[in-house]
Amino acid sequence: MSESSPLLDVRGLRCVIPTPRGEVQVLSGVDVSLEKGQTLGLVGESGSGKSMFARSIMGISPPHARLEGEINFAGQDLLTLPKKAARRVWGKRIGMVFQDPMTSLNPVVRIGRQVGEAAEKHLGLSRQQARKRAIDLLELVGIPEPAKRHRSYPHEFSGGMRQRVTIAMALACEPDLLIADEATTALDVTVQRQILDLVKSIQTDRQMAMILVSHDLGVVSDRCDDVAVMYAGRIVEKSPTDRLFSDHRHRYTEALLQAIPRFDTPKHSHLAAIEGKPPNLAALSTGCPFAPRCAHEIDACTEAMPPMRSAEDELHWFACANPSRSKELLS
Amino acid sequence: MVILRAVAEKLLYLLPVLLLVTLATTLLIDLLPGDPAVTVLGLGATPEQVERINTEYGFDRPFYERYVTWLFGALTGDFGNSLVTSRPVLAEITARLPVTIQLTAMSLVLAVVFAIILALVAAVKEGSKFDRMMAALASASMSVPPFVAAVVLVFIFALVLGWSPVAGYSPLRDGLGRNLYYMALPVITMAMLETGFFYRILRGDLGTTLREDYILAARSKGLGTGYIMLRHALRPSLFSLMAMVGLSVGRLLGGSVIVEYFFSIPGLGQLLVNSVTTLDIPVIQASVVLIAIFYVLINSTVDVLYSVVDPRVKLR
Amino acid sequence: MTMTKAENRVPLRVVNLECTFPTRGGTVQAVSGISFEVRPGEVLALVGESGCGKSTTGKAIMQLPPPTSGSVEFEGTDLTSVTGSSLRDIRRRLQIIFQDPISALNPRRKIKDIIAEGLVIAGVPKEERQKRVEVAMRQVGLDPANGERRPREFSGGQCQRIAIARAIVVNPTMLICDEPVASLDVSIQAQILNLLEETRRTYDLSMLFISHDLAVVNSISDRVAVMYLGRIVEIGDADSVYRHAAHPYTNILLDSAPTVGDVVRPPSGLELKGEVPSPLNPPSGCRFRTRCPRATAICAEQEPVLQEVRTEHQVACHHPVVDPDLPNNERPHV
Amino acid sequence: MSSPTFGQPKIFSSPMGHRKYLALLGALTVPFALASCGGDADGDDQGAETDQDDSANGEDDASNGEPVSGGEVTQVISVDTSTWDPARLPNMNPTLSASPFSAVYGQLLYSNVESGEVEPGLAESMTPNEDGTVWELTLRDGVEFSDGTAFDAEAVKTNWDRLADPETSAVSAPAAQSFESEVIDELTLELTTEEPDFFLDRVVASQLTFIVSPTAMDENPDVFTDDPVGAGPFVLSEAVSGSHYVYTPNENYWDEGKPYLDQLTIQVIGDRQQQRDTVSSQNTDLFIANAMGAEEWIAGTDMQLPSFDVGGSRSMFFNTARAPFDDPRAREAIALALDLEDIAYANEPEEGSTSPDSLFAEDSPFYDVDFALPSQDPDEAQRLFDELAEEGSPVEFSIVAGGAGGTRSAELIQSELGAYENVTVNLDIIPLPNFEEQVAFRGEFDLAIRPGSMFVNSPSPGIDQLLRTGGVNNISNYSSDEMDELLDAVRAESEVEDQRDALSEVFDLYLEELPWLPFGNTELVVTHIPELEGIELFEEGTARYQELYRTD
Repeated sequence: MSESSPLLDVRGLRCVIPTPRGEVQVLSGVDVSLEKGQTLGLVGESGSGKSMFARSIMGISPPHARLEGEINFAGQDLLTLPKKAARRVWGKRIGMVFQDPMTSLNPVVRIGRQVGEAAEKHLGLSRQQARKRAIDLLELVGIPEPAKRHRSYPHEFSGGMRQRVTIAMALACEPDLLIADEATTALDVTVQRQILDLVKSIQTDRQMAMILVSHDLGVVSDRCDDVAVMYAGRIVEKSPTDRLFSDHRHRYTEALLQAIPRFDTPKHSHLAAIEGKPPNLAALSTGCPFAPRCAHEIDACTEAMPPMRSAEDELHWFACANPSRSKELLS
Repeated sequence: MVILRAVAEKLLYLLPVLLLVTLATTLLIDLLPGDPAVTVLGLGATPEQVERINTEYGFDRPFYERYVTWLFGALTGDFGNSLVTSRPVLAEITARLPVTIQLTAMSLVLAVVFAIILALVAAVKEGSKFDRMMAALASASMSVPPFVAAVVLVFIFALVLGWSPVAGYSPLRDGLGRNLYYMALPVITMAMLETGFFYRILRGDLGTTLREDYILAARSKGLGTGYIMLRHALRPSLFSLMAMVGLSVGRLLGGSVIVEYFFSIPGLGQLLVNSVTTLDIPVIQASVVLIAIFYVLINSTVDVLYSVVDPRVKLR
Repeated sequence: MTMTKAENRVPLRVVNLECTFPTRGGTVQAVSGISFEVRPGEVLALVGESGCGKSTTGKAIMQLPPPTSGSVEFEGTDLTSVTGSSLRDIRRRLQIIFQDPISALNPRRKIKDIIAEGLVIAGVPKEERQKRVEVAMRQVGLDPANGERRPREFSGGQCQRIAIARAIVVNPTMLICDEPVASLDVSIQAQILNLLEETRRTYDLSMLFISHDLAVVNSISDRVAVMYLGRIVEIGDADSVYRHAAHPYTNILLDSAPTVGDVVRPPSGLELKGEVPSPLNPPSGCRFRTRCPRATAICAEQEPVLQEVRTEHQVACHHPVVDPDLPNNERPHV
Repeated sequence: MSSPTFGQPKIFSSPMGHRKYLALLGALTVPFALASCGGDADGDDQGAETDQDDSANGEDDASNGEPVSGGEVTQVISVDTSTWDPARLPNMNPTLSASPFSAVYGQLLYSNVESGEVEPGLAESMTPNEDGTVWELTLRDGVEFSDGTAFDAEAVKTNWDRLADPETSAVSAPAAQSFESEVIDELTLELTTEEPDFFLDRVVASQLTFIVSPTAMDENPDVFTDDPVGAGPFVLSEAVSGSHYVYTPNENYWDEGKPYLDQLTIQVIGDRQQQRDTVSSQNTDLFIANAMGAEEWIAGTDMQLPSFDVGGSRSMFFNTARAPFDDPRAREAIALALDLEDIAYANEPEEGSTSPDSLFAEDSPFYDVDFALPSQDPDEAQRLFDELAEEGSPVEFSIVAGGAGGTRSAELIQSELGAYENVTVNLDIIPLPNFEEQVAFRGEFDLAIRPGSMFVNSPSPGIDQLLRTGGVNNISNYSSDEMDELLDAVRAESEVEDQRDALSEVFDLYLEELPWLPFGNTELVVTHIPELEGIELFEEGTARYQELYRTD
């Protein structure tokens, strides 16, 4: 990891949403940094804050949400940057692909227009040039006959094709960072693979950094350099991908991996389910938010939030008071 | 062409409705209180005179005979003569129709334009003072019936400010400026109520649309708010509004009866009021049918327009 | 009707099931003549991607709505021909659980009433009803004290527990699970899968398990039927299908599944072409041929039928991926 | 009884806000529009009448200068004409259609709104013979229609014959049928009646006064729709039916130098509130209507409100043709039982009312004809109710009323009679368009409250048609040979004094019989800008449009 400033450097990001029943802290101090061309997998269950994190970076958090901390992108803090200047980053230097291609495309606007409009705005292209670029982008993401189909409406495409369109949309200005927020969750597995492969290849071609947000550990397992696991608005463990699967330390990561059915799971075997349910973010107690569901809870877990610490080197971090020692135990 | 054919097809479906409406108007003579002949002849009417009128206009014949006669006449464009003026009904109506169409259309356009502008601004400033104020204003305007609005508007703009005439009408052929000078207050009167309805429905739909992922996607592209509102949020929010517009044509036509009478505007509504009070059956019959056709036509057009606004709706 | 399991009666036999729906654009062939059976105490999984007809099959078995043609034989009775009280009795023994637990429950009713519904229909007296509801609630891990609450107050996982309690309270012999864990988080998903497995064992249930998730299917099912565009393309013992997938589509499906953990089979190397054809106008011959890397002329002309490739393993393909002699890990790439 | 105070007397208003109300009102008032101070003395006036305007309209600001030519005037009326056919003209009510007609057709004769005197118009004179059976109508020399054809005796006869023809179904058919006309020479017509009638000039002035060019009627299919051709001071230059009519001077008008105005616009405003707004914002130069609280309207403006005292009343009618009101005692009992001023106030609460002490205006020669309604006497009323009940014919009846005012009055009558024994009242509130048919045409009522006001300024046809057997306005179905003879006697008198004496006998019998009961006054209201001069009112308020001029 180079010591020069990373492409994206998020520090202590907090997001508080006021609700009638009190404030909800959906992000409680998230630190993420990402180098150019790197891929970060962001994994967590629903409500863990992973989507809110992605949206905070894109400036599309809910209207009344309060953001604190820093989101440094290429040396500029997006949170303090004037809106106008920030808009030159969003859509131009950071692109985003949303979860549901059925809803993230405007049903009444031709797809060519939806793909090209960011380029028209940010790159100062004419309507004609933007259309040309949209066609090129559609071709890039594998839409057949893009010169014809750029005049189509979203409903004329299948789910997979629509997601290709949204990827083209996010790539319109050749961004430095692509955020894919559950970009393949709504798709069938065969389509999911195609889309993920497509994104990966484009990313490699363009030296683009990427944040791959997913609830599915399988999705991130072979497509990311690093994986960060989120729980209750925090990153609880972060490490290079292979190490996370083989040498995870956080008890939540461990439990999550055990709970997932695999192809090598014996028939009718008992899965190691995580009991209980995710915590209520409006009423978090001190200490580790996973402690109430954790099978390895010790006193220290409830006394204070365990700090982030490194496992062996600077690449692997976790926040657990009673970490698993899978590797050490094996060796 | 597709659109025209679709409208024609819709009208075909509505033929039975029109037949029913015409049938009902034929029954009017039996349903309306009073005897048209006596009404037209006045107090000194003698039974002989009454009989003569009844025979001349066929009021004494059974209703199915009247209906068939009327229907065949109507199909050839002959709606009979007015009881009061003896003029052909068609001439009476065609002289008045453009006025009502202008009044209705202008009110509709004004209401739609205002509602769209205000709703867009309020939706951008969701939860702001402006938004809350507009919500209150819209409710208020919806609860003010046209005849009350008319009195208030006349008081402010004609009596206090003196910007507009109290009542009256100037035909378009005498110049657009004069025409608008007279039409302004009636149009605003009619538009006020509709603006409220339109605003509320559009503001609500915009609120929903703005929560859609594709709006987030548009914002994530770094597009400006105005651009997003106009290009991405407005059109998908128009569907309920369009349905409302179709319905509001009916309300406007109904409202025009009051507003035209109040402002002395010689439109179809005024003609209808006069005809009802003078029991001018032929005119009532033709006016009602015409209004029904007009209404049906507008609503069919709205249905067809859905396909223009929403590409997902396919014309069949 | 009183036959016991010992007689080895097939709990469910579906023959030539066909479901079509008229739409504006034409007739959708959702399910096009499929046949299978669920054996006593067995879990048969129906897997496939969206639009393949797996959910339609599940609903057609429940006669919701009845299939267009074909027969559904449940414990020896053809469901398409029975009505009235005997259908009610059969419905009691054949229960279904849906994907979205929250919308499947009436939001205005107390959960104990929701669970007791089937007992009320069966005419069980009140005291007994209460008792059985409590037992069922405990069984699925719900506190019977919560019976007075309404579905809205429960999370998705808990609602699925309620749905399972509602199903088992009437002592069914068979359970159809239509994507029961698809809308749940990973941690909850494992809880529900465990619960279903436990329930199956406790009540000695047969099960038809409909899912798109191959890993989930693997953990719970004995046999697997893979569907594509309204047809079963491969059916057989789960291990055999997973390790020696014969149909190109099954292979691609298995390749595509994002998984964690040890690999049980190497990737087939097959690549999918194009898009799913419209169910309004499915391709002639093999329905998969338009996307199949191995398709030849015969695939368009002749519709492949299910044929045994191994014991307890059938495939409908003119060019199956079969090499039974090679060890699992050494299968050649095609 | 229920209302302790009443508003200002003198000015009454009727529910003018609704056109249908007016339409009915207009239709009902037709025959009351006539007045005469009797005799032939007034019939054959000399030439132009401009020098009489100050006496005619009682205005003090008139004639402080010579009339000036030029300028434009807008008049607001409340009901559209719909047609230019005199056969279709319901009456002479200014709020209906007479104003637009008068401007374009002029008038054969004018009858003064207050005195009822007949004044010359396009006809120079109309004089009766000794016994009042033959009248001579003399036209002015050299008058032409606006199309250049001659305005002669033949033209007048053609018009009248058309109105008399049953095929025309003219509203004024009975009037046109009441005499035989014969052309004597180009300018002279002879009118012959079967019975002596010294009031025939009123009939002509009121109902047969508009003459249309016969040539135009023959040749121009649009003559009654949008191209009227008359001999009046103006020609119609623009007609927007339902909105307004624009007139320009008739180049062929007989009276050199007139009309003074360059343009006249008559605008129709049906809504009462809007009429008020138009007047109070001075958006009109002239507004004439037949009863309302106009003083408030013009407060704070410099609009003028000359006062015109006109005859007539608001009334309730007994159906004398059936029980219980076929018995005069029942009618008398009602008259004695009620507080008529209360009823009048309920009818039009805005302004209050008094019960009329005369049916004629102060300027009318018949003003002081003895007319004293019995004053309220509850004891006597109760005695009569009891008496009738004892005889087995108790006073049980229903009141037919329509419109807001009528309904309020009916409700008040019901409640006032509730204080008496042996009297039962039901209400039958009906839609206004129904009133005419149910009450006037079919006679299905016991007691009917007539909507709005009726004008009376002459014994004939006014009073005559109210009381004569089969009279057009005899809503009461009253039939008395004695009364018919007394009415004939009024008509047969040539001198005002004798007419008054004869009329007194009519009223004596009327007060015994009480077939209808007036309960409130009526008044004509005119507002105009101070710069407008030359306003004289005729009939029920048509102006002499040729005499209007502006001083600014």
